[in-house]
Amino acid sequence: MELTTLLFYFFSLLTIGSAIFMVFSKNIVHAAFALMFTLLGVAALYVLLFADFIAATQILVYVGGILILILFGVMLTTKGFTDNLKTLTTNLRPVSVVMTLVAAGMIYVLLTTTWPVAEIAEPEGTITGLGTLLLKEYILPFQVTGVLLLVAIIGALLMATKVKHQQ
Amino acid sequence: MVHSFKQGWQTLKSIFTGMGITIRHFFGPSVTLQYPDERDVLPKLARSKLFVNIDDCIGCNLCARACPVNCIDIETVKAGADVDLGKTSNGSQKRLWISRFVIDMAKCMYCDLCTYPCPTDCIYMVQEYEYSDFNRDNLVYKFSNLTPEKIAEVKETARIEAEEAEKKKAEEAAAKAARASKASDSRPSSVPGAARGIPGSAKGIPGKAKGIPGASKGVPGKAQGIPGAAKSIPGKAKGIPGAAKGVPGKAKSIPGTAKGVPGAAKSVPTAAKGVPGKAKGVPGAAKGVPGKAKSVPTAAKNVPGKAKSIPGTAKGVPGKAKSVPTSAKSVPGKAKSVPGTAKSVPGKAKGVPGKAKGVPGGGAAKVPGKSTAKQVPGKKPPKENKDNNTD
Amino acid sequence: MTWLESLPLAVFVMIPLVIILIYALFAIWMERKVAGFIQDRLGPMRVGGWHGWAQSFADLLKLIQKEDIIPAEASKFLFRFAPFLMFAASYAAFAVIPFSSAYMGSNIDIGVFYLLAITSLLTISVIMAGWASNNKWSLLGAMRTAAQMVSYEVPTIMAVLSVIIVAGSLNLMTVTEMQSGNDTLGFLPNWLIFQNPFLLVAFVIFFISILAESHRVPFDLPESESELVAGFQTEYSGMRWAMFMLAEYADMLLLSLLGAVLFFGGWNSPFGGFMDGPIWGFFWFMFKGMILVFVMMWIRWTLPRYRVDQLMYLCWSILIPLSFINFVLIALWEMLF
Amino acid sequence: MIEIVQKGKSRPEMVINMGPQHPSTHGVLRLEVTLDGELVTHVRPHIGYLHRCFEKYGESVGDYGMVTPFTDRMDYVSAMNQEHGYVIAMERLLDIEVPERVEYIRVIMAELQRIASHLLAVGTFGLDLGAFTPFLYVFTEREKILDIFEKSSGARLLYNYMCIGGLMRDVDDDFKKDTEEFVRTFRPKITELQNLLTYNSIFIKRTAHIGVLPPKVALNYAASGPVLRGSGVKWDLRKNNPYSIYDRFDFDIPVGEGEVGTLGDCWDRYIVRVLEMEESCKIIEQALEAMPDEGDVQQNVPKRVRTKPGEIYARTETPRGELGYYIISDTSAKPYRIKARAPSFVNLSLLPAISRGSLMSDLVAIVGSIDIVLGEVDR
Repeated sequence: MELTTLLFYFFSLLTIGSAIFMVFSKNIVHAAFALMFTLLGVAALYVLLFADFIAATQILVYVGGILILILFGVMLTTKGFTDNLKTLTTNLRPVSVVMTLVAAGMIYVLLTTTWPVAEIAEPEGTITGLGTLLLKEYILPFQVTGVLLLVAIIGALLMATKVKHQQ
Repeated sequence: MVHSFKQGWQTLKSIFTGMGITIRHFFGPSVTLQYPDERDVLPKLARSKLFVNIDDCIGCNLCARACPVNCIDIETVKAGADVDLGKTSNGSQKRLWISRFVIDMAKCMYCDLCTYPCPTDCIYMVQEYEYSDFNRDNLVYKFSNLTPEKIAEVKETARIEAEEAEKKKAEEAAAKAARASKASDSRPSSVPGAARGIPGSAKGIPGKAKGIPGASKGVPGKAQGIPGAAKSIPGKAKGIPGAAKGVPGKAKSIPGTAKGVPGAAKSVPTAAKGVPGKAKGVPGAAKGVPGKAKSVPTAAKNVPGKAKSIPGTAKGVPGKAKSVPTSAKSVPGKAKSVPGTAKSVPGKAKGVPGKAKGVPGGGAAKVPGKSTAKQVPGKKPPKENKDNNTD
Repeated sequence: MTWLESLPLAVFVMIPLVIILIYALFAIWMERKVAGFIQDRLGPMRVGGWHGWAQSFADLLKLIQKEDIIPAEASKFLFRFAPFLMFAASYAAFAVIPFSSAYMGSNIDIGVFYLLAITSLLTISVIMAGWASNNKWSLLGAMRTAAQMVSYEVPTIMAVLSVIIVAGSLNLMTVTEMQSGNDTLGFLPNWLIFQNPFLLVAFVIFFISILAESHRVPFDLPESESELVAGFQTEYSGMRWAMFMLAEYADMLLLSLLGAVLFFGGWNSPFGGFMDGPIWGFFWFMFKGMILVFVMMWIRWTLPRYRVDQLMYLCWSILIPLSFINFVLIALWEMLF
Repeated sequence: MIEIVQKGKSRPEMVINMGPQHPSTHGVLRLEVTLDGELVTHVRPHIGYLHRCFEKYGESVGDYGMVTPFTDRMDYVSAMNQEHGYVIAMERLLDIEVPERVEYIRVIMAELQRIASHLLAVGTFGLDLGAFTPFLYVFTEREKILDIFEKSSGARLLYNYMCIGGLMRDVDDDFKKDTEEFVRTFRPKITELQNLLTYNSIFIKRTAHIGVLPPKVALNYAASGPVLRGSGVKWDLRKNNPYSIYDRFDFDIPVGEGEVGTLGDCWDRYIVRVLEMEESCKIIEQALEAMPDEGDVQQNVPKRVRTKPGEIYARTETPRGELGYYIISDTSAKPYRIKARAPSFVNLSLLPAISRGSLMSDLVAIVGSIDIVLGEVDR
């Protein structure tokens, strides 16, 4: 078996396995760390797809940013010990019925579709392409996203100062 | 704005000032010593360890009383009226046997208060500071130079004299005397049946005891102490790197060596420093194996007709015929021979008292060669040696 | 690619590991010597003869022999895993460092970006170690570290970006190659730091930030031993603790080398064509990196440490605005000249 | 969904134990710190880990002279000052006149000890804040002082050098030369320390406005020594209530002025110590000049201390503040009662008052700036 294929299966298993662990873990911090493995696995899959920029972004933003934010949130907002924080499963029966149906549908689609197989071709200059696209074709969505983030930052600042004010 | 720039500049400036100072030190000389290779010269008054010149001690107990932490323990026995113990270096007459002079350096707080009251200046602080040990018991230093036998003997003498005094009293008041005698019996200082016939066993082998090395704390080259026995056989025992690092207290614990020469077992620190090369490894008196305390019998034999009962005694208490305690510390292979002298235990040689009185100093030199069993170099001394650390 | 074909690749990727290990042993010894000399001492002198050069080996030997203690209440898997994740993150980042004109782990286009991304794993591993230890000191240390590293990533990235807009490439090899030769005046090397006056400011920001990123004094709050005992490393011992040390020193080297690439011409010789070539290139590169490491040590043994809120203040209120302004100024300068 | 499981009483605060084995509690002090995040809401010092019954020992140890070595062990960092206080108390109790030379030697020793003690205090204070190197620089200087002590007394830390009525032994022949040499080389080192640590802006950031002790609070808590003077109160027993021969010397009492922060902050307490070292140098220089060259240091030492029933309270200024000995005597050889008023103990009681609301890291700075010696706190 080729190394790439092997790596693909390894990272797929890592992603799925840790995702399952994350869903079923009772301890929220364990779940957060399991999420890290999932995200890393996804990043590795991006690499295997020659999407190196996306992969690095995935790590930088999700692992380095959002996950840490989650952990911070878990650890800072509950002032007691994080052990006291447990995840709880509700609406187990209806959800399992719906999810079984969805899964069945997806498996059906997966099996019936004929997947086109293409030759592996390493794309040249992913960042250049991305940059051109972002600043030419998708300039408006890009700017709107920027404004959205700015609004979010201002909102966060406002909330933080309010809390401080109340104290 | 200007203010914060100024502040930023101040911060950077102070950091660079600090870095300038540290880089100057970086290229400057070092102020430390490479300790085991280089040593600081201690001032002559440095207080690091207590030392007692036991020859000058008159047993006045003043130092023990001055000690705030009670780390000095002195026990004395009154010498008989006919015994001359000599004089101290400043001329005072000694009247007491120092049967026990123990300083527990683990307790000592180095306050120096004990040295001031001493009338003969025999207790003082010395500069030796490297005497840490794994075993706290080894910090208990013993300075009395009497062998256990000698102590038992002088105690017996003292007891007899006391008893005689008691008897005189008893003649006057019999009931009273009986009670007094009982009390004196129970005193630890009067152990009945002290083995007095034994001293001299080491002395008897002058020609053979060419070197009793090994008892030192490991490296022969560093053995600084020399037990008193060396003095008694000058020129013959060529190198007896003694019991331990110049600790006089250890000299006592080589019974075979020091036995015959009570009073002579002075510690001569540094005396044996160059000697170890010559230490050929002939133990003093016996094979060092408990139970084979051959030297004791032979020593006794030289006291014809007097110590007859001793051979049997020594043999009969193999477990107690112990050799040098300090030698237990020696590293095999370095401390090549262990003066495994046997010693008969006081209290066993019951037949002896009174008869062997003249022995210490006397009939020792006649011990035949066979008494000097050869010790196998490198052999470790029996473990129970440690138990023998009596004084 | 089959297994056999990938063997040379395995050897190829092991080269930085060897470099890191040798460097870590050397750097730990060097740290002690630097500390010793600065403090009028001599540092290690006994192990190995000349100036105790084998001290690190002795320490390694000691650490290997030590018992691996895991607290009873610890989260076992995470506790065991954290040191390795930390070292893995440091090590993985070396893939895009151009050690010499002939050797570079992976010549990818997004080099710097990848490097910054992968080092963010360090933060996670610190939190992991701190939380898994189930120790209050560890947790406090971990929280501080995480906050510190996340915050200082911003000025680091801004400083790096400043260089990138001058260099025009994220590939570190390209960045290095464009710094070869002498500049127009002829006596200064063609390094980026001499090319744009604002890059000097960028370098200062970068250097302060990497001090904080690799938690060195004055930003060593994660381990500030006088307050938090040993921060997130409190419960660690033996080889796991050694992995932390290794990762820390590797991180130091990584960021120093990054600084050398971005500002000091990477493997380019300071004398133009003189003493140039792949081997010399490696030497010069490590030399530049080690000088930065030395300065880090020098600072460590000079300064007290900041308090946690002052650290944040320095980052968010001074360095980040300054780096943004500087970024704009550099861009302007590049447009004008 | 997330559910918060309440296990028992859930507190918003975290209680941590700083010490007794903590790197920056300067010994075996245990601080029970209640934290809200990193904010200190409450501190409770727990003491007694080093309690050695000094006072009880003093009453049972034998005689008055045998108490002196135990006073050394109270504040082992400034043993000379401890002895000085005790022998002064005893001499007042017994009405002993001390020879001139002895007084001068005692003052020089006490001032050298003050410098040594302050060096340790500022060094460890820097160490608490992460500055390792200044600590070793000042230790180099401290070693020189200890060398001087060792030459004269024979010991480096616990001297038992002063005795009631005199000194245990005369000073070394080189004493005058050594001390002059030390003072001469020491002054530049203070400047170096100022540049390296005192005016380092990170150090200032860590200490200015931190642990502010207003003068009024300081007086209410009976603080003394540099802690009190750091709050701007000019109170020094050497000037305000001169003992020994301190009234003969010309020196200043440095007080905190809030130069870089608030009056009475950690930096002020620190700078008072640094400036006091310079003042001590002044005293030493004057004393060396005026010291009689000849004289028997033992001439007024009583062979046996015989006391009448009575009591005495004598106080002296040690590096940490006002050290008082209260001694009740009867006709026996042993003191009936000895009580020591230890400045560290009193100053430590300030800790909860001035550390509330500060950060965890500030707590370390505050403990360092109070400069306690646990041997004296616990006695």
